[in-house]
Amino acid sequence: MNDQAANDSVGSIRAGDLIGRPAYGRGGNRLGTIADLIVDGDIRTGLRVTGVVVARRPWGRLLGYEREQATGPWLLQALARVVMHRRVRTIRWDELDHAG
Amino acid sequence: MKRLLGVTLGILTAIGGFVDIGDIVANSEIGARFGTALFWVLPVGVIGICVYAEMCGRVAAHAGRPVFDLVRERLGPRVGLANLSGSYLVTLMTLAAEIGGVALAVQLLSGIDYVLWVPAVAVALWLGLWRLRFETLERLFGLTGLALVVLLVALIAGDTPWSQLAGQALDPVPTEGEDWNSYWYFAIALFASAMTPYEVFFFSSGGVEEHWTRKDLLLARANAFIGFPLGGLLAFGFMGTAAVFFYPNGISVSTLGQAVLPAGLVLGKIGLACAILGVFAATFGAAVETGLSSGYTVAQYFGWGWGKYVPPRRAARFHTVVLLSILASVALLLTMIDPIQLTEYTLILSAVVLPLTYLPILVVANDRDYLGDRVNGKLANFFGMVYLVVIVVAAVAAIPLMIVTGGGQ
Amino acid sequence: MAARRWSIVIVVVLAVWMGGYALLSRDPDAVAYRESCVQSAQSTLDGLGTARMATDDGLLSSYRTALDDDAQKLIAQARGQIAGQVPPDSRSAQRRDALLPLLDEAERAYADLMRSQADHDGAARQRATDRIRTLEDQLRDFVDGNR
Amino acid sequence: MRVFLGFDLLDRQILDSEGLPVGNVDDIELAVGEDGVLSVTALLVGAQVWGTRLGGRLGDTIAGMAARMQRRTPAGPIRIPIDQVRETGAAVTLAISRDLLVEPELETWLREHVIVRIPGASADPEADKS
Repeated sequence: MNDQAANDSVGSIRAGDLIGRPAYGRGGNRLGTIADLIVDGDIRTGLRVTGVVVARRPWGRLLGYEREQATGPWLLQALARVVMHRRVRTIRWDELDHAG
Repeated sequence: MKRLLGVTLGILTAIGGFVDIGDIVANSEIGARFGTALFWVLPVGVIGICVYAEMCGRVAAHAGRPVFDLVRERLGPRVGLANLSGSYLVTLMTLAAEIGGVALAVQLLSGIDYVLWVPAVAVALWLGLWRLRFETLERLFGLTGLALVVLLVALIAGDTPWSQLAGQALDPVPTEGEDWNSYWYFAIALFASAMTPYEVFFFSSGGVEEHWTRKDLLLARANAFIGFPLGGLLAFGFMGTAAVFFYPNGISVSTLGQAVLPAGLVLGKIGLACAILGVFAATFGAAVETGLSSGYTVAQYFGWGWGKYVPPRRAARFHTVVLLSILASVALLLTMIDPIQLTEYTLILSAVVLPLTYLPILVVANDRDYLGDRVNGKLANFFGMVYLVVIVVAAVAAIPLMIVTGGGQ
Repeated sequence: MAARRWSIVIVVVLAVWMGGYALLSRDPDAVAYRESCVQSAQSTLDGLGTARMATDDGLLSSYRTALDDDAQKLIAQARGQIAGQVPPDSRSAQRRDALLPLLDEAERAYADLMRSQADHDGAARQRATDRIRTLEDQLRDFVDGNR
Repeated sequence: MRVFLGFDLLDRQILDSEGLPVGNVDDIELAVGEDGVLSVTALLVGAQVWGTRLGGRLGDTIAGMAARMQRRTPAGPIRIPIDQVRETGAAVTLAISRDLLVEPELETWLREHVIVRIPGASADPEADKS
């Protein structure tokens, strides 16, 4: 796959690689697993990564409940919260240690 | 012209989709073994499919996304792939059972063994899907499938002990000689025959492909709320006649010939011919739907082009999947597995797959990003939740019951 | 963590349910033999009863041939199932001795019914159907008695 | 506008300017721009990308097969620069037609070797659609 890496712009990374990885705070403490990446701006001016959604466990995606907005019927919502333990937290991108 | 097509699509989806080999087998066998003690499952199943068809019709019309596209989106690639393999396997087995059902119906008309008809039916099905305009298939099988009403006529015309049937229906307990395990096994089979997943794939994909506007949605909703109960009534024809003719004699039904026999006994040759023709149309219509749905599930998961109106050249992968699914179904039938037995196992396996199909629909139907102000109201959510719990319980209990009852022996 | 705990609970419930069922049947061979006796009596009843119900001439001939093939297969299959198994204990032998004559009589009665229809002999058909009706009662009693 | 990459973009259906399906967002490419900020540069489509993201033995075998099937240059997945995207929503809609994009090998191979061989493949059954 090395030829494929050559024509990527320098330092490119895929969202699939980031999601599911453990997230560490500035102090090196483990915050949980990256469930999603938050992007701000718009297509013209560029979509900049401004934060991550951190879940307690590597739940990646759970029917969309990893987002803040209430979506499902209350029973599913409650079940999702139980399964995902406490609320999913949103952490700003610059608070993360990017060595990982 | 558009209105007639809309109504016809509704009728086909109801008759072709509702009454298929699964309903014919489940209703006949249950009528013979339990009389009408399991009648209550039919309205429960019909309401369930109406609730979820309405939801995914709304999602198709407002978000323009079909079921399997949502499944991958909401469950992620890995769980979505597991869901795809389960649903595709069940749809493939249903397709084989439908083709087997058509072959059995032709055997009753020709006297020649059904296995010889299987390849011929498969070729006819593939040609229909490949060359015929979808509306032509729709009208042909939707309206011919109405011939199944002859079983209800046989029930009404014959000297049917209605009070006895009603009494038993209101006393929903295992009949003499049956235990609770087999009672619930067949209840799940009947429930799964009413809520078969491919009906939802077909209904929602039709909505997306025809770009249902709000007006079309009203029409589709009316078709579902008229069409599915109509299909349920036709399916009851098999249960009622089996309860009158086979149950009192302690005879259990295991062949298609037995299922249509009452129509012949009450209405003679014409009644029998009508019933067989009706079975042929319902199973062929269902084979068209399951054939397309096998392509829909795979194509929508991977984001390929798909659709019954798209010429094969412009959706090569979709049409190849449909072709391979038909070939795989023929191969499965040529192993001489009895189509009726195959149908029973397919119903139980589809019960196991149901939660994976209906859960994403319920979630997306509540998401404002997709539907804006068209999200589920209190009523839709109440029924949606109640049925989801019922579906999960049925899914968990299906396989153990199948083992404990030895496949309902 | 919760999901793992839930799946353990479900597995335990299923194991108890299925395990309980297996423990109940004390002597598996005798139970299996009893079940196959009941099954063959039931399928003979199905084949014979359906053939008897379908005797009036108003039906399509092609339908009749298909129906007769099904009935023939059911009756022959049932007979073969019992003939092929050795009863594991005396109680099973009693069951077989009660069942075998019924199965033989069923094959004879079925053959007479088919012959009477081939010859369009109404009287012979009537005799055959009456014999079959009594046989159906006996088969039903056997099924109910040994279920 | 706030977008959740995983939820709002990943695995979403991509439609071209005429609403024809292009594929799914199998992955998203991010890069550190001159301003030193990580931002989205392109959507990636293809079985190879999907396989790697699926992970596990199955994912790797699919990615391997897709890589071997590829003959187009430059190798690698179909890359749709983010500025070709007109809007995101229930589906991701592009500003361009899919004819400008590279067609997945599987679609081309099957059309040429299987579908076209069968008569009636190009007949548009809906030609006289009422």
